[in-house]
Amino acid sequence: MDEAARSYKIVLGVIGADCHAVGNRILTAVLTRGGIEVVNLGVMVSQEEFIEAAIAEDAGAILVSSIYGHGELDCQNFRARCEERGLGDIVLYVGGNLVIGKQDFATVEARFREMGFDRVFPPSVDLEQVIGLLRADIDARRPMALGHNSGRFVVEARA
Amino acid sequence: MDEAARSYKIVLGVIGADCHAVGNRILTAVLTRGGIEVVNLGVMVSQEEFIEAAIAEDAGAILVSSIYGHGELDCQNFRARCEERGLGDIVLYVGGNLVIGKQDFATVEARFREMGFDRVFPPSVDLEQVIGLLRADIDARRPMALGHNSGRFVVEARA
Amino acid sequence: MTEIENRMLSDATFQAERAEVLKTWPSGGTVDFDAAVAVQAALPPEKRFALALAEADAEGRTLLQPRAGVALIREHEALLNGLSPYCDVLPTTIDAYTRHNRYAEAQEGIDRSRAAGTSLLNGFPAVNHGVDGCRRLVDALSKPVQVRHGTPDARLLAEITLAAGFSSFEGGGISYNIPYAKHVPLERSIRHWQYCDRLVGRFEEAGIRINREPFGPLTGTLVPPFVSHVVAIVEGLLALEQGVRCLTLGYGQAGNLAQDIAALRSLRRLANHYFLNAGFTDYKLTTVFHQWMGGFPEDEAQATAVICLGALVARQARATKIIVKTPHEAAGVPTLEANQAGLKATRQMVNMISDQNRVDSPDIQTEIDVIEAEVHAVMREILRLGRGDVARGIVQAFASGVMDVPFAPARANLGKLTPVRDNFGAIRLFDAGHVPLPDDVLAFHRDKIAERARAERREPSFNMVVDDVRAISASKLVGRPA
Amino acid sequence: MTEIENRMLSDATFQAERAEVLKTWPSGGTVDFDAAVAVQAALPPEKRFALALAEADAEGRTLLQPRAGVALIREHEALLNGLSPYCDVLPTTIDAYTRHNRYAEAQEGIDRSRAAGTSLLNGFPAVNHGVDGCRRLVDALSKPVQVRHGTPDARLLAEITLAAGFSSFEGGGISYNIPYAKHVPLERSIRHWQYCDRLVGRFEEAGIRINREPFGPLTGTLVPPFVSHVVAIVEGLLALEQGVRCLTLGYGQAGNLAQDIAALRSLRRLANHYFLNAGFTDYKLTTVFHQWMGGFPEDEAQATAVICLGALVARQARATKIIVKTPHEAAGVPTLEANQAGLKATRQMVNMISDQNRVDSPDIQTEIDVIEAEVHAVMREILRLGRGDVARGIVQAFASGVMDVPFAPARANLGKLTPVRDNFGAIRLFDAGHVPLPDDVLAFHRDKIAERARAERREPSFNMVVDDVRAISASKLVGRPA
Ligand code: B12
Ligand code: B12
Repeated sequence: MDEAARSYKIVLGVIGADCHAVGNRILTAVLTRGGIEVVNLGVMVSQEEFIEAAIAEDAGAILVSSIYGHGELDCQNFRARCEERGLGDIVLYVGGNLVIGKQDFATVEARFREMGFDRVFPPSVDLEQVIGLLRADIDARRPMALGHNSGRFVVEARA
Repeated sequence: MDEAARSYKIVLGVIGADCHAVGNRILTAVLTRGGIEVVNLGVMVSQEEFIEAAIAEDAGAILVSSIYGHGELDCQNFRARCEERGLGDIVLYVGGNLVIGKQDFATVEARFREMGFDRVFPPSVDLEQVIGLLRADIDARRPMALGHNSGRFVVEARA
Repeated sequence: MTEIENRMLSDATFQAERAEVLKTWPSGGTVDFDAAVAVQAALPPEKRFALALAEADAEGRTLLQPRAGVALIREHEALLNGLSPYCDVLPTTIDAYTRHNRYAEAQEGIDRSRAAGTSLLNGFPAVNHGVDGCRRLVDALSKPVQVRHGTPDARLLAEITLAAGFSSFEGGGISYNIPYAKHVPLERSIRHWQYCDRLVGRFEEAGIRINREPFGPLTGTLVPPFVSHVVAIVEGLLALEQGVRCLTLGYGQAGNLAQDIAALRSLRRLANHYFLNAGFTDYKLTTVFHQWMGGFPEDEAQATAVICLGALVARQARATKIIVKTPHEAAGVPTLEANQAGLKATRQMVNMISDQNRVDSPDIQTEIDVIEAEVHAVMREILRLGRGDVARGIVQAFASGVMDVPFAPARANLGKLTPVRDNFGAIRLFDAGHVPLPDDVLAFHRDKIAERARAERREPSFNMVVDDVRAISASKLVGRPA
Repeated sequence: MTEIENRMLSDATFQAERAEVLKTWPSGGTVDFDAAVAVQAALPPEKRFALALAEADAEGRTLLQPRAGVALIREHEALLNGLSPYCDVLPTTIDAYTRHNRYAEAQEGIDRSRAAGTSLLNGFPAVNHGVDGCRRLVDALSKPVQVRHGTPDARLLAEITLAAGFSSFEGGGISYNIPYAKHVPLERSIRHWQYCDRLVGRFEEAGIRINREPFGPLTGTLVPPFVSHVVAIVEGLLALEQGVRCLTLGYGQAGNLAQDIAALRSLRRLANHYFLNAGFTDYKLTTVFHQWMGGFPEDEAQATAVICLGALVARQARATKIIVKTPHEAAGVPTLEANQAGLKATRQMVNMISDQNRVDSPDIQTEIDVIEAEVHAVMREILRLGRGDVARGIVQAFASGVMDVPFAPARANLGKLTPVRDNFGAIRLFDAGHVPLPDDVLAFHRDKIAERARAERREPSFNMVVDDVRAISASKLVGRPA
């Protein structure tokens, strides 16, 4: 159980000059309750800070929130920066009120996927679902974890 | 003054199976206050009743209300019936919630003008404006009244 | 016609009349009472109106119900199923031709609607669609459905819709005459509604509980609470006498919060008082609050605010059910989307108010006292006029102006009573007509109106009334001079 | 930095600082105080914020104000002129880069917005547009306009906008730090806001009355009334000390009607108490009510219901001004139409409530008593900590958790205080943290929360708080378990 928890570690924060702190607190509470280890950087986090933390903590995913509308400006080249720092394969999620104004979510999603995010979420997303996706995506991106997992399966089945 | 009032006499009513009585009361009050002589037939008035009353009262205009949505069905051939009864020239107004549902007023107006109504009004119409139009339209349709009016003008100018 | 009396119709009378009623339009031929009982008995619990009301009442919840009706069955079914997720109980609003038993014109409306590809009727012509058509509709729904109309003679409509599984029927001999008709004598509509109530009573005796709802708001326009309360109580008594046992009494929002809360609270209390005094004990009473029934603002955001005020006060007064308006109200029969919007706004408001503190104030208590005094005074006179018979009494009361509904189209109504708002927006009597209210009550009304007149520096007059009628659609509660 | 104290900045200090401030971005170079006074003096009466407030206060009216800000001058002007017919006073919401003095990024946002043909900034970058740009804006409007932002260091923003004819300036050293910043030390933001207040004081001394409005709602999320009241009162005292004389204190809707009415009534009384006690008598105090500042429902009809509840209670509590939300709130910066819809719904509700009976109840009185006891307890401790100096005291109060704002991002805030709703939806303290409330008040909170816990059959916990945070957007006031 302790081991399982450690294997889903994520870095969470609100990007740019964004001060919206409530969703961040809720995300931390709900993800933690769901067995995800959350390294929470809080609000006003730069791309560099996200990447530093992900490296330092050996996280399986970075969850970026952008609530205040400057998401498009703040998230540019995030995937490229990750690649530069050797995090080319890390799971990248982004969610919140990503753009200015009420826009069609499909086009917003497309724009952020274009920018290299694996998944893009509107504010109304069901966080329980996010937990499931997160586990699956982190597992899928972890090649050596596969063997490890199946090994663990055998151990558990024996016990 | 007494004479002026008599010269703007109208028949008012709510057509068909329509029971909406409030607008009719308000119209009567406001038109009367505005110097129009109102012969009010109330609600649930048939085309025949309108026409009979207009003939009997020698009215200059018929004001039809339709509030409940069956206006299109109830008003069909109204102008033709008027013509049959020798009222081909009478001023015909219609107003209220003329059709079913929220529809573009311009097309509704066109449809009722097609049916022979001289003017078509939405519920939000300013009744003070209607009084002005009514006077003008009745005067315009009253060929012999022209001479009468100018005669009266002379009389008044002398007095 | 023999003089009306408030006595249960005998089986013989009912059956003879029934044979005639079912002949008035071909679709009447397919109605069979035993089959109807079987259809009702087969309804699953979630489709029974009386159950939904009883549960809401027990749990202190407030049910939402929209209005909706279009000409054709398939479209109407789609409409109701589109509303169903946003409401608790469903309506079927009947078109205005059917309300006047003009089934031929309704048929023309159906045919033209088919041709036009859009509903040209302002409701669902249930009689023309017949028992089979209505049953198809009920089968396609998953919530209880009620007939909502405005029909002075609704006997055939009741026979057909109840045989098809509708489990609630709105209306009454007064409330579906005075605001809805012009020439129908009151004793006639009351007599026709005794038939409808007796039909419901017969279902009740066969073990099927059909909900009956007298139409509370009447003309929807500045109706003083005591006026609609008296009608509700009298129609309740008439229904109980015919064997109806599940009653929902209604009230239409007046606009002043204290008066509205007082009205709904007093309605329940007064009704129980008169029902118990008349010897009835085994009935189930619930209440329905109608969001503002007068003229709406044209703008949809403003209309939504009117809807929200109604939702708030309905919930503060703990109504069992709310009849919900839509942002299209001023314009015309609403689209599905507009209807959903009204329901969603109402639900949000009801939910936000649900948990909150009970509202009470001396103002509310004063309004309750006034309403109760008024209702008792008029009821006393009605019973005196009818020599103890409430049916006879109410007919004579209307004839003499002892009862008088403002702005009503019916000849049976005197139309002398004239309401006006006071300085706080509560509805008062500018002219009580011939309604025999106690002197202190009349003085109260006079003082309240004088207070407003002073504030506006004008004499109370019919101009003030005209301003009040148009106030809410002009974004105000009280029609002040510009 | 020398220790903060609540004392009027000397002319020398102010002038020296001013020279530095105006150098922080090129547009600062064009600011001239005498020219600014001339611009303000030339404003017609209908463009003066302080006048609009004073008149509304005298006549018992409630002003409506939207939020609005886009990147480019011409678009922003069109936006404000589109809102103007539906509101009483205008806003200019500043973008988030400018709020953090990141003018280079704001410039990039302007450039990219020009290229994209749509605003990519969440507000109007007034510093980048400079005095001339802002003046062009003010000239194009016909109502008073206020700067609304969230800037810990707003010195340059204040210099530029006040020089251009904006006649009201929102914010404060606490309320624009704790909810809006992360790393800014509280003494620094307070010091910077002493500058802003002193600037306004200098206008006042030059005969120009500029309105100042501390930001009431803080994080907008389950903020107990006493918390925002203490901030409002302290910021009021700080502003008065610097010569500000026209103050509007704010409060964000909590959702429970009794608590909201109590909060707004007590705010005025408490503020006057502390201001008079501090020796100020010649100020003009008004209030502003913010419609629900937490997470909104996504659906526009539901959002409108939230807006309407806020409008109702604001008017019942007789706020001088309402900051109006829009049906787009949950989605993003609203369109002109959505903003108009919020204003129209609010106006309709305010108008319908305006004339009605004053609302009073024992519940409201209880809430007032509790809020007053809380505010006095915290203020006492602040003054004790600051040895009579409220500036020093508030810094130490935040450092030690004597003052604590829930859900705030600032490091300067302890974040131990945790609010939760009680069974009626009023905001109570699940954990008071280090806030020194009297024992009976703490017991009151405990009892109220226990009552809810019993009703929900669960222990109070952070899960309950999480449910409450999400409740209104999930169509409820209290976050009950499913
Ligand atoms: C009150 C009311 C009722 C009351 C009427 C009581 C009575 N006897 O008067 C009751 C509850 C009984 C009722 C019943 C019905 N109603 Co109704 N009712 C209303 C409501 C809420 C207000 C009407 C009103 O009194 N307005 C105030 C007066 C002052 O305004 P007015 O009627 O519009 O009249 C003014 C103007 O239109 C204009 N005007 C009118 N005629 C003319 C003519 C001319 C020449 C001019 C210049 C101006 C003019 O001047 C008038 C005075 O200012 C309206 C919706 C609304 N407007 O908000 C629905 C509404 C009119 N009803 C409607 C309907 C459909 C019905 C029903 C069929 C039931 C149903 N399906 O819901 C039944 C009708 C039964 C029947 N046989 O007619 C629909 C009509 C739909 C449409 N056209 O698409 C409306 C619009 C509601 C809706 N959105 O669905 N109703
Ligand atoms: C409260 C609030 C504030 C408070 C914030 C206090 C604080 N420090 O937290 C205050 C008043 C200070 C504020 C300020 C501003 N705000 Co604000 N604010 C809101 C508001 C009303 C609620 C936000 C909230 O707390 N929601 C509750 C939480 C639980 O939900 P959430 O934040 O959406 O987060 C959830 C989801 O989005 C999702 N999620 C978020 N990130 C991620 C990431 C992943 C990977 C996943 C899976 C899910 C996920 O899960 C979260 C938890 O459930 C929203 C509107 C709304 N939503 O109703 C506006 C809003 C977010 N604010 C907005 C703006 C613009 C601002 C300002 C710039 C001022 C302005 N121009 O109006 C400033 C920002 C200054 C700055 N530097 O950031 C806009 C954003 C516009 C846009 N994107 O188009 C909004 C949408 C309002 C609007 N319609 O204009 N705000």
